Amino acid sequence: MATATHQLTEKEATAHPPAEAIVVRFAGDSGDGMQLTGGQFTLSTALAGNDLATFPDFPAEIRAPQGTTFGVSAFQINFGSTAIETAGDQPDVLVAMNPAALKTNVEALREGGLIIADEGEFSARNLAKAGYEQNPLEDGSLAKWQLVHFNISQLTLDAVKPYGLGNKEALRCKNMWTLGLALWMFDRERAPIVDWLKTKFAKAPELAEANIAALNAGHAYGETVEISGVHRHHVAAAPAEPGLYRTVTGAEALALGLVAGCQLAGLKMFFGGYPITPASALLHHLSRLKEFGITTFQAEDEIAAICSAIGASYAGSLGITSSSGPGIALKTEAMGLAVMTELPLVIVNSQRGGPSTGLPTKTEQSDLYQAVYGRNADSPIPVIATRSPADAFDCAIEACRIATHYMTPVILLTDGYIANAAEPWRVPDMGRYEPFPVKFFDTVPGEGQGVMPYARGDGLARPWIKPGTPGLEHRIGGIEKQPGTGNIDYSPGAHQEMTDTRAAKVLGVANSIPDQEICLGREGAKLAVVGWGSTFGPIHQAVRRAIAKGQDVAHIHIRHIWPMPKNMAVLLKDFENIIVPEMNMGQLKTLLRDQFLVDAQPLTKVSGHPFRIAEIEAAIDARLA
Amino acid sequence: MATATHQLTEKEATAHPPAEAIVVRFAGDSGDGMQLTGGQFTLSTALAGNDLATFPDFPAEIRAPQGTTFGVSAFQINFGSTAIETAGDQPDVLVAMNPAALKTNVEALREGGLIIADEGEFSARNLAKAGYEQNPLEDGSLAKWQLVHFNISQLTLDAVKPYGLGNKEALRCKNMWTLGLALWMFDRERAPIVDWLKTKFAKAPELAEANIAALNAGHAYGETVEISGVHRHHVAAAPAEPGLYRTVTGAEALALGLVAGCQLAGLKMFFGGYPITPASALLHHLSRLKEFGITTFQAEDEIAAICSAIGASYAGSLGITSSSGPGIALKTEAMGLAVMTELPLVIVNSQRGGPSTGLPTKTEQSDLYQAVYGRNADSPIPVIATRSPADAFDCAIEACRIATHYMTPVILLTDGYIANAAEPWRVPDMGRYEPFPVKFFDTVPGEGQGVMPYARGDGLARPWIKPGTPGLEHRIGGIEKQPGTGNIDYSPGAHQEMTDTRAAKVLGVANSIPDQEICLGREGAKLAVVGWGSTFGPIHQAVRRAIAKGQDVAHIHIRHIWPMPKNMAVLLKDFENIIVPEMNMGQLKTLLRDQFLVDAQPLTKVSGHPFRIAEIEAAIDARLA
Amino acid sequence: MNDMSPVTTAKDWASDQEVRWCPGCGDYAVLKAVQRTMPDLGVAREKTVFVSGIGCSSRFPYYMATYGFHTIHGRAPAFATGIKLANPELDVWIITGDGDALSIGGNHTMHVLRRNLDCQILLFNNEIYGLTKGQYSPTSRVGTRSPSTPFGSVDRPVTPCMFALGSGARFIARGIDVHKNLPEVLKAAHAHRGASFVEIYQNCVVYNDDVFASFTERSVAADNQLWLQPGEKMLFAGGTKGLALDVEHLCLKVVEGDDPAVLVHDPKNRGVAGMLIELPQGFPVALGVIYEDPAPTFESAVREQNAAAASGKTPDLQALVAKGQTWQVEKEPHKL
Amino acid sequence: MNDMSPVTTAKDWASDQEVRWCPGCGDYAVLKAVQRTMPDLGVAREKTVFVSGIGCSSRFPYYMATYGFHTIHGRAPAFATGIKLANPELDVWIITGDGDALSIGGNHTMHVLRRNLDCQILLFNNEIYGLTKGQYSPTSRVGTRSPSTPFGSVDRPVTPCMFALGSGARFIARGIDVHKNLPEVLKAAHAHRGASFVEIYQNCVVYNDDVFASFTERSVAADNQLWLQPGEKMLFAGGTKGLALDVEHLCLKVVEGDDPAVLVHDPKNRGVAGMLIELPQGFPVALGVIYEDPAPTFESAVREQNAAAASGKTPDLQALVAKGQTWQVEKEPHKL
Ligand SMILES: Cc1ncc(C[n+]2csc(CCOP(=O)(O)OP(=O)(O)O)c2C)c(N)n1
Ligand SMILES: Cc1ncc(C[n+]2csc(CCOP(=O)(O)OP(=O)(O)O)c2C)c(N)n1
Ligand code: SF4
Ligand code: SF4
Ligand SMILES: [Mg+2]
Ligand SMILES: [Mg+2]
Repeated sequence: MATATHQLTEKEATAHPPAEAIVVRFAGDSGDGMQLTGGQFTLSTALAGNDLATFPDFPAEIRAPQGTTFGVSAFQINFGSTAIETAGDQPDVLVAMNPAALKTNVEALREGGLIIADEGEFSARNLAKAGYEQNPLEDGSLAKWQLVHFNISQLTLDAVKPYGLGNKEALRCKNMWTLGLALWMFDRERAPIVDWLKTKFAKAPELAEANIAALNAGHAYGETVEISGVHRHHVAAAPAEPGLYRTVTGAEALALGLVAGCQLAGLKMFFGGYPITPASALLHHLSRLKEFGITTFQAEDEIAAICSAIGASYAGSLGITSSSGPGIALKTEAMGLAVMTELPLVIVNSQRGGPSTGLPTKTEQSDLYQAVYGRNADSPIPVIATRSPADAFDCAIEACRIATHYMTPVILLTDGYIANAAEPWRVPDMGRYEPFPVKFFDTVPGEGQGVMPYARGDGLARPWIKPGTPGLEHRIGGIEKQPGTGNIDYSPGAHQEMTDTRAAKVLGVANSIPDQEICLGREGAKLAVVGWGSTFGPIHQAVRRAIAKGQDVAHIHIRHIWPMPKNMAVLLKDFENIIVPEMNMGQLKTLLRDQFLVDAQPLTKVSGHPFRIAEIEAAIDARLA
Repeated sequence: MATATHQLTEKEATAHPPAEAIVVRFAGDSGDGMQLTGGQFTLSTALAGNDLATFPDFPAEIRAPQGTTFGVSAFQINFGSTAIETAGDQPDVLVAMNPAALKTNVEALREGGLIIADEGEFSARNLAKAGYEQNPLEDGSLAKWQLVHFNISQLTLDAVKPYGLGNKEALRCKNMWTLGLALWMFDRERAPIVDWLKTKFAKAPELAEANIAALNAGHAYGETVEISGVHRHHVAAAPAEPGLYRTVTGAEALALGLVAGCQLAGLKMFFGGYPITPASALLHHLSRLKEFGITTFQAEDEIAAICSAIGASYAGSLGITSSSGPGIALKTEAMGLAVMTELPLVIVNSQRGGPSTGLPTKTEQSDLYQAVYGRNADSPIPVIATRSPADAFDCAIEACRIATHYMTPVILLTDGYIANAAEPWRVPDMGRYEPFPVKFFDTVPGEGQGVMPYARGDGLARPWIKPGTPGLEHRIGGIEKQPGTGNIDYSPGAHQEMTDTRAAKVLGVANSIPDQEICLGREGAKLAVVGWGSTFGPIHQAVRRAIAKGQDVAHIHIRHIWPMPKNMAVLLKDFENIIVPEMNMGQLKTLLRDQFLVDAQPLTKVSGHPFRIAEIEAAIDARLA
Repeated sequence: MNDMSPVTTAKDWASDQEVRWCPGCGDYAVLKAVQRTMPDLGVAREKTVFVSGIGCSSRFPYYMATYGFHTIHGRAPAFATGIKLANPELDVWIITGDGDALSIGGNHTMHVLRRNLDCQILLFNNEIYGLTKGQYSPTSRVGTRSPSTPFGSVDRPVTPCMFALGSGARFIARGIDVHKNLPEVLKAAHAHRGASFVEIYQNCVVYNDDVFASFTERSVAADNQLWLQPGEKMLFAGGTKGLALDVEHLCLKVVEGDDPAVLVHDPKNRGVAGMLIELPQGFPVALGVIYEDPAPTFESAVREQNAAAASGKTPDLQALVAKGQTWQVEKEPHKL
Repeated sequence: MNDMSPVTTAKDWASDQEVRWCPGCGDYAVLKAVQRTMPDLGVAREKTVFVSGIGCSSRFPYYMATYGFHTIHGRAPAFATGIKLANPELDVWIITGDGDALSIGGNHTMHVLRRNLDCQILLFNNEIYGLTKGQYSPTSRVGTRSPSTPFGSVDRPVTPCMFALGSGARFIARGIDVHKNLPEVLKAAHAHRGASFVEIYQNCVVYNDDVFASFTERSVAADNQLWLQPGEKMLFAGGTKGLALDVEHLCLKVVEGDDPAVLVHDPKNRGVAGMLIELPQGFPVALGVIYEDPAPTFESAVREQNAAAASGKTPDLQALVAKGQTWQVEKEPHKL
């Protein structure tokens, strides 16, 4: 069957075994369990040694009414024998569990791609709900694709009959039937899924059995029935660094990274959060890890969440808070206090579509302005951005390091796509990570000398003095201070000096971060594509293809948004052209132009969906034409 | 006696009558009523036809303990026969009502300047409180200034004895005695002050009499006693546009401008505020003007304040809200909703020193980043900045015009200095202002057609439909919408189109604002000094002097921060050098570099005090050296 | 509000928007109850505004054929205050959830109640955060297992109606999503001038199913629901039981229905209202109008003061800008 | 908290910072009372943290020789929650004002009370915004003229202690800045495990002078102050008068002091607590510990759960990152 949606380049095509990638999208009703199907297919894909990237896309409604177009839930996976960095531009295979799923997804399908539909759901009623005049499975309107359809619902009911489930429950097994078929198509083992079903339904063995039966039935169907157009197909494993692997979502990796960061700092973690999509996942993950000295606190709102975290840092834990768009906005006043009191704090922003409530379940990168500039007065805060689910782990550790080493709040940017997407992750060897243990200040001042909570140490950091330390009682707050003593001081000199110091301290973070590297292409190329965050995948693929096509392009991906690596100015000056693809109206571009006075041109996309590789390729071509 | 602190330029010196400016600072205990003295002296100065500018500077504490240095309250006035744009760099005369006032202010006094001190307050106790080892009035430590001192306290007590006040109350008349002396020194009429005292103390005639007696006594003292070094001095009136004048503070002018703006729009005003220094003054002024159809609402917090204002705009009033630093931060989430629902709203930010609680009573311009960039997602809002107390009037009207014409929130930036400072103001002829009456949409859609709350009209504005309008019932909210209908729509197309439209609408404001003009100097000069807000005065004076010195410098002052006037790009490209003096760490500079890719260099000052003319002159010299 | 509004049916109050709650959600029942009630209130659709925060329940306004404002999380009362002050003619309904009104929005809820803005506040209490997929809320019972409290919640919940009482509410009532009495409660809330606080027990079938079953289940309803009627005795269990004052312990106790000590419900009694709201385990749940004692409304007081302050003054803008001590500058620089 | 802390005097609890309140401000009296009380509490200075919001009253921490955190407006309870959860060993005091705790901060006040965090909350109620120069506050009486209400305020104030009761507070007391009983009240608050809510009537000499004179003036104090003592009769006016239950109207009434019907104060009775807090005009003002009924504290419940959930598990980071289904990639691309 079809290979990857992208035209293979010479190099790729001639590789042995020929590199290929396949994009499959499962789409169905919110109730059809497509996310589960996708998740398990992902796992089996990973176990098969393929590289992969996924893109779950589900509605904002908890359970939108059955059969409606806005109730469609989809899960896309791109996997192959070559390095995969995006969930794929166009699906090669679309599994549509009902008319609405077909309606909302078929246009994305590559021409000639395969549609597998459950005709059992194409009832007049469902067709109407999806806005079909007539049945597309029959009216030839899907001619430009390969269409196969059979009654998955019925086949499932038959398969699970022995277990005497109610009709509703029995139909719930449809997704396993479908998964079974998919496993057959791509020559996968069923065993891991069977194990998983057994543990998942440990409390209800009959459900486990029924689902396993459906899984097997789907698999057998592919094996036995000659489905025209559907052939079994094995995708070779992708070359990968040797080691132990697992799949990880951004939210998981972030949680693990924060735990690791606190452990490396030798601190307890206090996490103050308030639920909001897509940030909640972090709160959920951390609340299960108490054994790592973690206290999670679901506050009454985002303001209380960050304030409690600041309070915890003041008391000697590492305070962490997390939210998305509107919730981050509410935290900005308290961020100012964290800047003023110079306490460590990690603020995680899982960006989503906006403004305002916007598009809670869609991804976007539009909070960079807010992160860098979004506070009253001159209140500098270091900003870091994750580029992928796996990268979130290291970024989280880096955020903890900066926060504790420099006594400063740190903003860690991720987004809804990274939070939910899964990718294979080489399990890190924690022994390889350099610890950065925190040393609380506890030296009692000599006779006649006062406590100096705003004395300056390494990297201009002030001492971290824990309440409970005898002889170091002191007061801090949000009013401007006298350098050193920290006593209230409104004098011009004090304000100027403290403002300069706060700025210098944060800029000084650049001294402890690696130089910016070029991840593809050469220094001083004709064109640099500069990105940040989750646009990494599409940019990297697009630049890789461009280079393969012989274009003089480089890819630079920035993790440290503020301050930027020290070599940035020199690095950027060398490129003839710079384009900055962002899922916003051009925010990083502002920083680059302001900081380095280079003619960085924005490439913007604000649709709630990640860039397609082709979109960036086109921009590169246009620029070099 | 001394003339202006600045070296007169040829041109100024040879003018007839020789232009002169005098800077007087009244300093005393918070309880001494220095702000009152200053205010009344300002009035008499204005009545004498001098141009003037003032700088009140008072402590954050309500009434700091008597005699302490941090309890000192000062009022500086710069007046003259020439155009005055700043409160003056250095006082020529310092009136010190106690040791603390002398201690904290004398260093600012021009060498050779005059000190008038109330020796009656130089008791051992007060000297100690101020941190004086010995009495500076006697130990010669003030040699480089002209010193005169007499027992103002005692002289006041004698003067008011007839009215049988308690000692405490009697001493409260000291400030009027001092004012009387000042009036004599500068050849001023006492009548207006006497009238004012009579009305102020209408309810307590004996207090009126006592204060008048003190005033006269001070005046008589100057008349009769030969105070060495103190001579009577008349400063000629400044040439000014003919017309009716009054003095106005920025807060007053802003309040009046907002009232005028609503009247010109034909709307009722709803003002939702929450007290905060220095923004509260606006709430106070407006709450007395009910007859103009104004409803003022002191909300429970800043969030409720802005939300109530948005609600009022939704219901058909013009919603206005106002705050400072920390309070504005709290409003940012709701601003996003105003952007999403495209409702008119004016957000006034009276900037103060920060971050966090910072320096509530000190001035700063450090919320520009926040105004332009400080929200989650791409949420553009027009931003306007006032340059002076009088200018606040027109800016407020402009904010109301943009908000209602474009159906958008507008941020109006002012600062603590402008809010409290007073200057003469030519009373505007309201007949000259073009009304911009709002037309609410009330056309019921035809059969089968739905309401289109997000249809686009003039300037891409959506229709303003008041609840209560029959047949146009509809729902709005913060979720992304379908263009036209405004129905919830998470689709990629809708989000992209709405985002583009919101951006285009705000950028389109540039079509209705005047081109940026150069207020001093020539296009394409060697150096452009680009400013915004309350730095106008010092920049203008500095550039005027530079030009007089023969330097090729221009002054550009930006009112429309976002979007900027259309000619800005062209205008700026022509200058060889650009410096941007700001009372922040360089914020406008970021906009200029990002928008126009010009090498704008920051000149920053973050001390809680306005720029001194000399500081900007020095920067100009350095740049042109 | 009682203008000549045309006769309408429930259908007229339903918007054309597709309802997007989970099948079986209690919100559907409340929506129906409200739509059925509106025609009886003698108000016009165009003068009716539904204002909500964020949450499943806060999607409510989209489904009403009136004016509607789906605002931001927890702030609906503040928007409603601005709307009502700007135009007191409007009939304002606030739709909120237990998280919206009592977690992030508790402060605004308190202030709108103490100010006594004329509006109806319908708090959909499902003791859970529905929209964000099931985290526990400030009304969740201790031990609630949720994604954010995998080992069970430990903080003690707030009692919405007690919070309202402490906040100075002048009308406090309770209803149940699917109960036939809900329209009656809504009518009483609408009839009350001032802020009417109505807690509606609402079942979240997905994340907190049957959490109220202990008193909503048909089998136990009669024994565990005490429907209060002003001036009527506090009877339940089909009249076989009632509430009386335990004079010794100064609290309420359950007695036989025919016991002369059974109390008569006086909605004005704040002390008793508190006891009814907090009836402990083993007592029925107090429902209907628990407390009502009208007071001047906020918007009327504001309007009156504005009018009084304005009366006699003419809004002369020119005069306003020329206020205070002024001076004339002639052509020639002028001397006093 | 009762560790071997050295014997201290009031002076030891005063910081070196110059006090910056207006001469005559009631805050001075409260500061003295607190400094005088601390030595008797058997706590160490280094284990004591004063957390405040913003306001004149919130400057308080600067003047104590302990750890102190002057935070942001209205949020002190949230900071205190983080501090106490991070280190339950610390003795946490929250200092706040009527605007700080009940205007912008009402929501956090409610939540810290319902969660029952172990801390002392001292609310300095001067019925005005002092620091911002005298605007009316949510506790200002109707008709209060202030810079923002030149014609008098119209919204009905909230009753702090009633709000606390409605929020689920387990300890509610009242004191007066200059009254000799204040230290006793503070000690009771400190002795209570959980959130102790103490409203202190505090005189703002500059913007709201003598607003409490009607019951604080020496001449009327005895008649208008009812100092409650657990287990003691509710007597005032030098014992000549007392409070009893009006069984007919189900509320409290004033009777002769020797009337056997005079009630004995049971701090656990919520119903009566509400009535005492809201004693109407013509009654004395209830002072001292009005309500106390201990419950498990938030931080202890959290700590216990964390311990239970962690017990038996070892925090193995390497194992954690390697969790879930994994696969080994050998040198050669691997096949199943
Ligand atoms: C500022 C902000 N914080 C958090 C959220 C996420 N959020 C949306 S609704 C909600 C709580 C919903 O619970 P509830 O009010 O009880 O409504 P329900 O869904 O249960 O009807 C939360 C936390 C948000 N939209 N905005
Ligand atoms: C976010 C924010 N909003 C407003 C203010 C201004 N502000 C400071 S204190 C205060 C109210 C003070 O009143 P209260 O809490 O009663 O304290 P008091 O001064 O009376 O002791 C206000 C409105 C602020 N500092 N921060
Ligand atoms: S999640 Fe619960 S409350 Fe929300 S719609 Fe579904 S059932 Fe209703
Ligand atoms: S303003 Fe009032 S409360 Fe504030 S310090 Fe002065 S007297 Fe005390
Ligand atoms: Mg809920
Ligand atoms: Mg107060």
